[in-house]
This record gives sequence, C-alpha cells and structure tokens, in this order.
Amino acid sequence: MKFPYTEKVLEHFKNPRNVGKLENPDGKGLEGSPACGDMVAVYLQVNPDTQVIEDIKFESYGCASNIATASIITELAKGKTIEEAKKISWQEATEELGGLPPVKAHCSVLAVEGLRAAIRDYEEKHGLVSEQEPTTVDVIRSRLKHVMNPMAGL
Amino acid sequence: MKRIYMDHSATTPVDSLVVDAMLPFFSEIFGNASSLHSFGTEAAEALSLARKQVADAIGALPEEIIFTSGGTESDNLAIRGVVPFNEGKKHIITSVIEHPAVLNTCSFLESLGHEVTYVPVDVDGIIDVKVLEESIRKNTAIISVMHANNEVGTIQPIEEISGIAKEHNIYFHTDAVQSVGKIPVNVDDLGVDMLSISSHKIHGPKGVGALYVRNGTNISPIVFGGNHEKGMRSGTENVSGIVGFGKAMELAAERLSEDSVHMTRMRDSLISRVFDTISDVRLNGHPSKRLPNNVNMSFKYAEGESMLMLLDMQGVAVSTGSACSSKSLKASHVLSALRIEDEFIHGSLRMSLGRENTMDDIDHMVDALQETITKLRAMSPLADR
Amino acid sequence: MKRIYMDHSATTPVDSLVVDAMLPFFSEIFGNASSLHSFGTEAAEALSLARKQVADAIGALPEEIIFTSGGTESDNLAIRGVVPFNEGKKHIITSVIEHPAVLNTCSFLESLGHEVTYVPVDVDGIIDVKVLEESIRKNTAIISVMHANNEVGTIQPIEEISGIAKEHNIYFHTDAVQSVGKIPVNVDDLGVDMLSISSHKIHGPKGVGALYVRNGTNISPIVFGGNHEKGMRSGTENVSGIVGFGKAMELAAERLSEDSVHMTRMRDSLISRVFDTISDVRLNGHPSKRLPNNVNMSFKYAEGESMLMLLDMQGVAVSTGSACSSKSLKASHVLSALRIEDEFIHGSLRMSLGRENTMDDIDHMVDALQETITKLRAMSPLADR
Ligand SMILES: Cc1ncc(COP(=O)(O)O)c(C=O)c1O
Ligand SMILES: Cc1ncc(COP(=O)(O)O)c(C=O)c1O
Ligand code: FES
Ligand code: FES
Repeated sequence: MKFPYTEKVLEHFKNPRNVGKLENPDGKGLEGSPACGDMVAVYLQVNPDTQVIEDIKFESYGCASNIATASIITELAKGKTIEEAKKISWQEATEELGGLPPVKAHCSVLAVEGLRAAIRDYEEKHGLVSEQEPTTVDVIRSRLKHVMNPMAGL
Repeated sequence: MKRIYMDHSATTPVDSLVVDAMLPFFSEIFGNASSLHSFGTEAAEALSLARKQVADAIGALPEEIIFTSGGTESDNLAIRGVVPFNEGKKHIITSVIEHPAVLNTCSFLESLGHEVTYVPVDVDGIIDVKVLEESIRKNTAIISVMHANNEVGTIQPIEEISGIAKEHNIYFHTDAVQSVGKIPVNVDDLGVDMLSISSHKIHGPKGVGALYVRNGTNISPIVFGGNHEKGMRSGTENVSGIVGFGKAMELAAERLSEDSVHMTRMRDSLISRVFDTISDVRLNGHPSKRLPNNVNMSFKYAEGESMLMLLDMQGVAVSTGSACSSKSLKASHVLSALRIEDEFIHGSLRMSLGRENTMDDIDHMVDALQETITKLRAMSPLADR
Repeated sequence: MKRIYMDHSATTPVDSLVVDAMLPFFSEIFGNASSLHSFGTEAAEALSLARKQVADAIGALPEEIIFTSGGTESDNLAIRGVVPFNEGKKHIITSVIEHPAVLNTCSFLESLGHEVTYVPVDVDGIIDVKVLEESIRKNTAIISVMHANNEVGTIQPIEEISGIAKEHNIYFHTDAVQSVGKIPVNVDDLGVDMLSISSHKIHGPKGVGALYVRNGTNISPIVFGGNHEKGMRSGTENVSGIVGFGKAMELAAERLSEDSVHMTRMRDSLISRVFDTISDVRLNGHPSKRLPNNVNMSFKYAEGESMLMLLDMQGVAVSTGSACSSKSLKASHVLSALRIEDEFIHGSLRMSLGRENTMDDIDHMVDALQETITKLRAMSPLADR
C-alpha cells in the first residue's frame, strides 16, 4: 500500500475509532467543506459536572484523510474537558497523524471544525454561550483561508 | 492478494508481444535513424515498418503519420500546428469535455489572443452539434472534438461533425486516444484531417504517440531542431518506443473485434450486477454510445477517494472524478459538464477494462465494491439507514 | 564480420544495467504515475528515484529536474520557456555552432519578432567571449551556449560565460547533451540557470531527457495538458524511459573518471596513429579543450559519404560533415564556422567513442581507414600520386 499518506493515516482510515452516532447526544455538529464537498458529523456525551467528554462519535462522508482526521480528533478529545477540547488544533491533529499531504490540510481543519461545532451546540444547549454564529459557507471559507484557497485548490 | 487492474483509461500494461518487439532495439539495433551507416539504416527501417503498422491500423498512409511523445503532444501539435497557417483565422471550436491536452492548449491560445468556443454536451455527454454548427465563424481555423471521452466513455458523432467542418472548409481534428483499439477508427470513415493517438493506452509503451495528418493539411511544428519527421517533429526518434507502438497498433487492429466483444460483455455484466446489488447508484455517460471498456458509476453517500482506497486495499485499481482525490481538489470537469449533481460527482468511480481482464475480475470487483460501499455508507452522516 | 560502432555522439547502445532497470516497468509496474491507486504510486516512486539520480549526477536538487522527451525538447523549453516571462526582452544570444535544436528554436523566435545574436567561434571552435559580452543589450532575455560541441567536441568556457550572464542579470542556458558522462557537469560549478540532457547519448533509452531549471528561474511550458512535471511538461510520464534515464545518469556519474580515462586513451591513440599513417589529414576542433570521446578529422581527396560507406562495408560506423551525405546537401555549419576549407569539410569524418569501445577497435578502425583512404585517393582526380 503506497498512498501519499502516513501509516498512521492509513491505519485510522482502515480502522476508524469511534465511528457512529450517539443516541441522545449532549452536543452535535455537522460541518461540510466547500473545498471538496466532504462532511463530518460529531456527537458528544459530556459529564455535566466535570465538563469532561465521556463519549464521542463521528460520522464521515468524505475522503480517506477526512475519515482519518475525524478518527484522531475523537481520540484526542475523549476524556478531555470541553475547554481543553476546544483548544485542539488542526495542526495538532495533523501532527498526531504524522502529517498530511499539503492539499489535504483542509481535511484536518474540517474535522476540528466538526468537533468545535459539536462543542458550540453543547454550550448553546446548556446556556454556556449567549449567541451562536451560524456556520455559513462564508464562515467556513474564511476558516479555511489560512490553509488553502478552497475553490482553486492549493 | 490478487491484484486487479481496472484503470485502463489511465494506462495499460505493455503487451508481452510488444515488449518482445522492442527488446532488440535497446542494445542491438540501437542506431540513430538519421545516421547513414548500417546501424542507422536498420533503425530507419524499423521506423518505416512501425509507421506502416500505425497507418494501416487507421486506414491512413505511412507518410501521414507523425510520431510524437504521446497523446498530449499530438493534441498540442494538431491545434497549434494549424494556427500559423491561418493568420487571419483566430477562432477555434472544441467541446467542454475534451481532455486537458486540448483544453489547456486552447487556453494557451486564448492567452495569445485567439478565441475559443467550448460547445456544451447533453446529460449523456453527447456534443450539441447544432450549437457547434452555429458557432462557426468566418475566422474559424479548426474544430477539435474528441472521438470518445476518457472519463465517461461517450462516443461522439464524429462523421456528422467532420461533415459540417468540410462543408465550411475548416480543419477537423479528433482526439482518438481512448477510442483506438476499442471501436473502429478509420480516418476516411471518420472524415478527419487530423487524429491523435497515444501508445500507452493500447498496451504499448509510454512516451510515444502519433498525429495523423491528412495529405494536403498544412501544419507547422511546435518543437524545433534537426527536422525529423519531415520537419514536423524534431528530436532523435524514440526507435524502441515507436517499434513498440507500431506493434501495439497492429495488435489493436487485429484484435479489435475480439477485444471489444470481450470488453463489452464484461462491461455490461459489471453494470447490471452493480445495479442489482447496490442501491442509490447511477451510470454516468451515454447508456449505449459508450466505449466497450468504460464503466463510470456514482454511489450516493460514499466518497470517491475513500472508495478508491478501500478498493485498492482489496487489490482493485480504479479511478474517481471526485474533488477529494484529484491533486487540485477540483471535481471532474466532464461530470460537471454532464450536469451530474454534486453528491453523485463526489461518489463517482471509473472502472475501465482491458483485454487482460476476465469475468472473474468482474466477480471480484462486484464483491469488493459491495464491501466498500457498505462500509462507507455505514459511517456516513447522510445515508438513510 | 565484426561490427564496430564509433558514432556515440549520434546515439549509444543502451547499457545492459539500464535495460535491466527498465524491464519491470513495461508489464509489471506499469501504472500511470498520476493515478492514486498503488499501481500509480509505485510508478510515482520510480519517477522520484530517477529524478534524484538525474539531479545527483549534476549536483542539482530533484525538484530542479523537468523530464522531457529528449535533448531537442529540453533546448526548446529552455529558450522558449523564458521568453513569456520577459515580455519586453526580445533579444537572445547564442553561438554559431549550436545544435539545430537551439538554432532552429532561435530562428522560430526570430520569425515571431525576436532578435538573435549568433556569436562566432575561433578556428578551434571556442566562442568569442568578448563579442558575446559586447552583444549584450538591455533587452537580452537569455544566453544559450553549448557545453561541448557534438561535431568537433570543443568544450566552451561555460564558467566564464555564466559569470558574464550573472553580472548582467541574464538567464544562462547550456546544452550539455554531449558533455554529460564525458567530462564533469555540475550545475553550480558551471553556474548555469538551465541545462539540457539527453538520455540516449549516455547509454540510456531514446525519447527521454531532462531540463535542469535552477530554483527561482521562471519558465513557462511549451506543451500544455494535464500539468505533469509541476505544470512545466504535460503528458503522461514515460516511466520506463525515465527509469532507464535515471539509471544511465547514475552510471554516467559513477563511471565518469574511468570512462573518460579510457576514452581519452583511445582518442589520443586514434588521432596519433592516423597522423602517423595517413597523409594530408587534419584534426578539426580544439587540440586539448575537447571531449574525451571525439575525434573529428578531415582527409584531403576523399569524400565523406564515400568514406563512410566504405567504412560501413568494413563494419565500422562513423559520421561525416560532408555535404554529400547529409539529407539536405548542406555541409556542416560547425565545420564552416571553424573556417575549415571546403576541401577538408568535404572529407571530414567524426569518430565518436563510447565506453564499450576497446583498443582493438582502434586498431581495426585505423586499418579500415587506411584501406578506405587509399582506395578513394587512388581514384581521385585531385590527389597527388
Ligand atoms: C482523451 C485523451 N487525450 C489525450 C491524452 C493524453 O495522452 P498522453 O497520456 O499520451 O499524453 C489522454 C490520456 O492521458 C486521453 O485520455
Ligand atoms: C548538442 C546536442 N544538443 C541536442 C541534441 C538533441 O537531443 P535529442 O536527440 O535527444 O533530441 C543533440 C543530439 O541529437 C546534441 O548533440
Ligand atoms: S475532507 Fe475533502 S478532501 Fe478531505
Ligand atoms: S556528387 Fe553526389 S552529393 Fe555530391
């Protein structure tokens, strides 16, 4: 197997961790990338006392690195508090996977955004934030801007 | 693990008869075909034979064949070659679903001040001949429309288009890179002035191809030097490559009916079994005006690169038009031109068959595909389960 | 009859190690390097290795190598590639003894309105550096001077010329097609921005070559399509050819000192024995600044094509700059530029050696040459007998 991916990416792609849905999630996010059309959904179960993410699941409609980055994000987030999980960056996820091809950096951004959307949903539902910025295509584009030009590729 | 190659539109394994034909031309009959001594004349003779093999396979004359470095260069030469001979004529007509070799040659010419009309296609990929005819201008220098499309396999009504071109006295070029060896390609029947061929798509070596140029068609070269190929393509001829290409063309012609029957059977079986066993699927391209070796299908809720990789892990090689896999993150311009919905483009797979594939390979492919789609849909947030 | 090949400047037999390296890439590792599946990535890895082999052999970085279809295309790409990036700069400087790949590219550009200065050479074939420097203008886009000449083997003072180019901030290209594998070729030592190489001149396969392009040098492509080679050269990569080329470059670098000592010995022995045994003869080109494998001599009262053919009948393959043999009936532009008298041009022979030649071959060559010259002079109306 000789894809432009690291062994770790391939491993997470082949055997993704925490795939699926949570029945009654405390937080739920669905993000899509206008760069490629991929989507990722993240479901959270949060301990209301400790704010620790006790369970996390994801679903992906996307490329191999979308699946792998979503998988690694769930591993990174599980057991962390909401505040800690918010700080997980796409660079951290990418590093954890041993790197991604430059053209695939946005997949990692998408996975992180999926997690953050789920956290925002949790915070909103639990009255932890006052207003939520709707995730429009423009918002996603601006988030992706530092990674790539979403329409033209790299 | 058994490996099954189903990406013959990308490239093909070199036929063992072709390799055998090439082998003496590396270290024994290695002369430069321009040399006067016997090492040179032996090489020149080999080129003559290959030129005849290529010409015969498409119903042309040997002197109408210009050897190039491949299909891309042939397309460049055809289109850019007629431009200097048509000083006032700055208009080119082509289709929206051409190969990048044609499309990017056209954009290059646009950057030099030429005008290009890109004729649309219908949802099956057939060019709109009426629009094509209406877009003809007084200053149209050339019409270039591919014989069969590399992604969806749709076959164009070349005879009709070449008739229109002739009526208006405009040069007509077709890119036959994908059609040679799969359907009959005869330059007179097609009525073309120029026709591009690539060796590596027909079980010949990579890095060699040809442009057929009908006698009387004036073109100028795009590579300058020692005036090889009657001045139309300079550079020491790739003798071993051309010998292999000649042999591959001979085989393609000899085996055409056998190969196409075999490929058609496999193609139709693959399509119907996918429809029978997998839901939310569509066939891209024309249902019948289609290359015998092309299967292009889209699967909802499954993404192209992921499918491709899971299939590869099961030993099966295919390609996709999804945006995630291409190096530029741009979805297939062909599937877009066919107005296929984004979600289907995103889950498109091209399975292109070759003469060495078997019905067993089709069985294996269908199994691998089922497993792949099941796995991916199980993790998709969109699939209705 | 033993056949002796002494026309290595025209082309070379492919080294058996090179053939061995290529063989798996026809029918086993046959993927398209752009494909995402493992057939494709295997091919892409082979290209990476070859790119490194080529780069290492000339002291370059892999990303500075653009694979082409040969030396001719590399020369075209170098010179035409810088033109669009130098809109106002319409002046090119080259020498009168360049290969047609450079000269005809220049005349093409002249036909588009560019201006070209062809710098003269002295009687040994060394470029007049003073004239070159004086011909630099504000609008000079590129200087292209070959490293070593293909006919007479004269080696140019490339370091000096590249220094001048750098001083004036002008791109400098050298055609190193003949020098690679015979004398050291290092892009930094030479100080060049671009450098052309051809595989078939160094015991690699025909139809493949490279252009070295120093990082930071802006060029645009001359063949358009799928944006292979980082957009600088479209067309499915000739994987087997490139693999062979890479291996040939590695061997050329490894064997450089051994090969050049061996060739120099044979060259000097051939020259001195011809001078010792045949009268009315001259050596063309520089006596010492000369490729180790080049012997270009002229024989009064014997015509080139006749010599070549009589030698060929004795199994020896050489070439000539005589007007009678070239397909265009034009005498060598190089020998004319060296101001060699017509009667000597008319009787010129180039004997170019290769690593597989032996001292025995030299013996055989000298014998064959004596017999040939004797026979021809015996029937010449001009020879003093
Ligand atoms: C329709 C079509 N035209 C042109 C080409 C280019 O040919 P080559 O790969 O020989 O440059 C291809 C394949 O890449 C093709 O499918
Ligand atoms: C000096 C020189 N430049 C360029 C070329 C052209 O190279 P190719 O034969 O690979 O096109 C040759 C040989 O033909 C040559 O000797
Ligand atoms: S998430 Fe779209 S390419 Fe990976
Ligand atoms: S007499 Fe024959 S070419 Fe000169």
